[in-house]
Amino acid sequence: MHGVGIIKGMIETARNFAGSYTDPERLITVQYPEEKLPPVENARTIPFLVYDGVDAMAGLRCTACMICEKECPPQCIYIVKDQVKKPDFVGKLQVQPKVFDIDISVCMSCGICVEVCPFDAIKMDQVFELSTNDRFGGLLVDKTQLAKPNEYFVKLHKTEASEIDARREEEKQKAEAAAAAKAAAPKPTPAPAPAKPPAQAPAAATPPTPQTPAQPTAAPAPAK
Amino acid sequence: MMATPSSTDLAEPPSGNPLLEVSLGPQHPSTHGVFRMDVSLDGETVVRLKPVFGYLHRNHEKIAEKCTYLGSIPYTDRLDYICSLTNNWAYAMTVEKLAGLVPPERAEYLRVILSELTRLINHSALAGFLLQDMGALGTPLMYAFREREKILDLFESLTGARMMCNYMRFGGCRCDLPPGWIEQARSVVAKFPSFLEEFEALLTGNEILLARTEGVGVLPAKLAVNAGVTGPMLRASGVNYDIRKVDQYGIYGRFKFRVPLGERGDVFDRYMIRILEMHESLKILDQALREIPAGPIMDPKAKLRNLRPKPGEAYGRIEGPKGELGFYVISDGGPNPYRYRVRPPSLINLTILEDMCLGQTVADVVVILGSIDIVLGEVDR
Amino acid sequence: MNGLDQVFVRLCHWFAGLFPASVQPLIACIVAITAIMVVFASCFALTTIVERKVLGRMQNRFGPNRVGPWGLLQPLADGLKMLTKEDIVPYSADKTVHFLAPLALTVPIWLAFAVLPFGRNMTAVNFNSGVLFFFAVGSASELAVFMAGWSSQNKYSLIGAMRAIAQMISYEVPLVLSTVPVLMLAGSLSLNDIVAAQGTYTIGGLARWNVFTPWGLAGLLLFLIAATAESNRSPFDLPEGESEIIAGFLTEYSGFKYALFFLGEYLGLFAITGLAVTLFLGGWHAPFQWLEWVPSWLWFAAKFGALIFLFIWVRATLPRLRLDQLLNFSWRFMVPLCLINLLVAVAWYWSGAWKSVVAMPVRWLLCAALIALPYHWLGRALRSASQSPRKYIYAE
Amino acid sequence: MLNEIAFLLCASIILAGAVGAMMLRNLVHCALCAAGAFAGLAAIYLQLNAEFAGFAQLLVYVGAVAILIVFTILLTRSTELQPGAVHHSSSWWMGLLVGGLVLACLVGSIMSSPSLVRLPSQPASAPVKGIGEQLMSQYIMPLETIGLLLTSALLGAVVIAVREPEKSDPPAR
Repeated sequence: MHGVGIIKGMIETARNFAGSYTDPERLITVQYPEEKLPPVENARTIPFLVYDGVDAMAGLRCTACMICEKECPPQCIYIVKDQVKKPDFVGKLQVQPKVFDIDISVCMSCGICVEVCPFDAIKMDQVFELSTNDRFGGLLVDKTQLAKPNEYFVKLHKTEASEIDARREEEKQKAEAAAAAKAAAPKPTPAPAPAKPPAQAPAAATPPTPQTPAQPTAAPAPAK
Repeated sequence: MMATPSSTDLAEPPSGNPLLEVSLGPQHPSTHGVFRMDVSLDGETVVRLKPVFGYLHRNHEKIAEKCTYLGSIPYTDRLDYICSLTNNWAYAMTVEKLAGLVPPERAEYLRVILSELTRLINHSALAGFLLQDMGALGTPLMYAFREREKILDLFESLTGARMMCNYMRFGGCRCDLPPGWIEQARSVVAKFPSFLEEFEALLTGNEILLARTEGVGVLPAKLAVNAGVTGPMLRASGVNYDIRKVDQYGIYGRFKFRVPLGERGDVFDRYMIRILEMHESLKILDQALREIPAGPIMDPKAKLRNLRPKPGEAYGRIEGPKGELGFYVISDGGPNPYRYRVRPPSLINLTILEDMCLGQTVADVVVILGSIDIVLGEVDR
Repeated sequence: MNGLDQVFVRLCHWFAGLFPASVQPLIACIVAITAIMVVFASCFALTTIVERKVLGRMQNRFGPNRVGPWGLLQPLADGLKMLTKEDIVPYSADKTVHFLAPLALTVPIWLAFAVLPFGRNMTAVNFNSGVLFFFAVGSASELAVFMAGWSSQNKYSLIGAMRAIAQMISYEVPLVLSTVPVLMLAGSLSLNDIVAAQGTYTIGGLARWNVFTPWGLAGLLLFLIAATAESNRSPFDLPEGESEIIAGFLTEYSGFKYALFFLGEYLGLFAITGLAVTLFLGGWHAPFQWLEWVPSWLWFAAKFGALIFLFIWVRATLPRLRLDQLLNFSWRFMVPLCLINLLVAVAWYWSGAWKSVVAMPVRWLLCAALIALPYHWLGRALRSASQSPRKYIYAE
Repeated sequence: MLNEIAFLLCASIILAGAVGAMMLRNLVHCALCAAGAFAGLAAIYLQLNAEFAGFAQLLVYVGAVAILIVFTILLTRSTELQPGAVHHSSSWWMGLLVGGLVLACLVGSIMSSPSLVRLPSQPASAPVKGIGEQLMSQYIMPLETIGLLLTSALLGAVVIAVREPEKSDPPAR
């Protein structure tokens, strides 16, 4: 009979009309500014720089090795090395970035910088409300704006962060043990008292990223 | 402007009326992006149609030649932005051929699962857009997007992004499944048939849809083969050619599924083939989600950075949702490809638009264009 | 009961009574005009929001819900936006005609409401040939649409206008033809008489609405289909089919003129829905005798609302037809069916003299068959040869 | 008094429409003016209490005939005359002759009409039913003849319209 298909279709829309009031599966819209979806652990938007401790600039894990700048597909990272070195979490002197800018109007959120970073220094953020009136200056973020504490990273990517933290802790203990062994020979004195801020509590782990066996061959600053 | 009876370069149309020259696009509600068709109309009948594209050209191939091998992967996401994962796969496969890498078992399963999920997304969105072009005011599109959303959630929890997944790597995949992902995927796959049922109740028997699609935009099998058309469009014309079966790339040889073939090659067949393919994709997903083994997801030989394949060339192709998606890469031993070329199914399927549209009306043109299933990101690159 | 039923009529009389007797008819007229304009203008506002909400729900969305409580102030916001937008007239447009077109559409449509009986004693003007008046003023909209499309000097507009005229002329025939049985059996062209003719009740207490007869049911369906086409609504919205010709004859309109077109289209829909209620659904009468205590205008409003919902529902479901299919559908399906429906109505009328227990079912069956068989044949003839069941083979 | 004003208004609309239809350059404008004149005529009918005739005039002339004219103009596609060019038909005297004859006929019949004799006003509104009965009894022959004529005209139009594709089909191949 002609018209049956049309009637079937109309029954379907009526079912959806009624269903949108009763069935949450049918009305999946999220009323955005008021309610937000719970964050997904793997989600990524733009990169940020991880630091340990309380002083953001002193605790930056970044060693200005330039790998991310080189690998970034849209070339949105700009780094200038600082001449002054600072000690890292195991007490070794490392280069630090003088300038670390990311143009997030160019960034395409691919996360390749994170994958290639041998120091776990750059990670993906999950903020998405990035709109601004100033389309040039407002979207060019420098290292002070990019720096976020490690606790923030732990909050966002729990699994990955705990893995990294455990590794860094192990690394640190090893380094401390080595330092202690070295120091035990002449005199047991804790060496890195003045140079390093004391509140470097949670920091720990080895530089290479967990799954990627990439070696920092091009890294100007040695990791160990 | 009023039609002028000039148009000297054209033969007089049969009815003797002056032709109406209309430029459909580039800003037109149903050209699926920025695509333009110069159409000459006799009344409402198309007597000439000239596709004009390139409005979205962004130098993809040249950028890839200046980028490292790794750096091109996120760019492939943006080719056909509805199916980023299949694009990833095709490119990763090509470079794997070039560099002699072999992805482990688990990664192969993951790739199959993700690409079949992508196929579901693409086909349901296409049916929605097709009906949108037909004037169904977005209802089928919204239903399709509702389901797509669930699959995109899966993608997000695995790859971190909903559309620009950037997931596959040379020799495997970027990261392993988060806990509970397989169960979530199973439940999505289990619920999908009910959506297909709903979709078919809404559309497949609808007399208006039948009237609009049957016998419209017929593509004969011979013309389709000669024009290099691939994918569901070719199969709707009755040609049995599915690269999943022909090449059995990846581990597709292990799965039991069938390839639906159309009868007449009109718009209705193209619509219906996609619906039937979704059913087959569900079968593959069912098997893959059941059999996926544990194990590593990266080839131990693979390294992320500084990939310098030996000089040589490789062509890798997969059955993308839209057709044969191929990448051709030449290496000169350096860190970036010497030549990089994409075979975009959308572009090649689009080339026969005029042949299908001549003699049809304006209203049919948008429906035929919709049934080709193009994404301008891939057409223009 | 009667108080509530006649509350508006009394209000009008009381207000007119405040003035000297010589101007009282004029005052009553003005009151009626004001009431119609206020009610249907707010009805327009309400329908736009309800339509978008219902469409949204049918598509598993919320619909507009940001302006005011539940988004109810959305029409106000839309109106403000329309009013404050720049009024763009294309350089090469025919400025006078371009300006006159929205007026030519909206003004006659308002007139059509004059003859509709909205409740007991609630007709603004009771013409002897009210139905004819309705169609006469309704036919002006074709010219307005043509004016809009032609004067814009835009190809899409022109195609839209040509489509609109072809469509409106084609569907005016079945629209008028489907009302003929009603007029014939009521024996009058006056809408009040037609409502009165449906005002009695059967023994079971069911009203004798025209829709409860086989020809009435078929007539209502035919009328509604033709009305959808006449008011350019989906699935017959070809003149402004946005996926093909941008917005058809509205392409070059903006701001307040566009709003006027929008208003005119909705008013046309309201008027024709009101006519459908009057002709087939018993006007302001209750469906059952024991429900007569509900005020008559509420019944009218309820039926009116139900039909508007039906239009929205159809819009949410169906894709658009093609022009040649649309015209074929009118001339090769609707018009013959309307003519056959006329015969069925005659058969129903003549067989009414047969008084027996089995008379009713037999008459029903006979008349239903008389209309269903041609429906089937005509429908089959309409399907082209390519439309046959097909089967898909699978390659392994 | 009110009646006179209304009549003058309607008459001036008709006149303006008619003059516009004659004088304007753009054919579509002419057609629209003609539609205005038709509407004015309908208003005069209504003023004379001839509801049915008035509505029928509106429905048939504004709704159908005007549209038909417009359609014809659009299909033949020469909506605008060349600006500046003065169009003198070579047979202008023929037009004058026909116009004069029509005028003479109208004047003659009006002058000889008995309705010129002013009678005390009568509320002679013709009910629809009466018109129908008259058409079906007294005027049945003229009605049927007109019907036949129109049908044959329609058939002729269909024949003309159908023939064209047949003629142009062979060269198209």
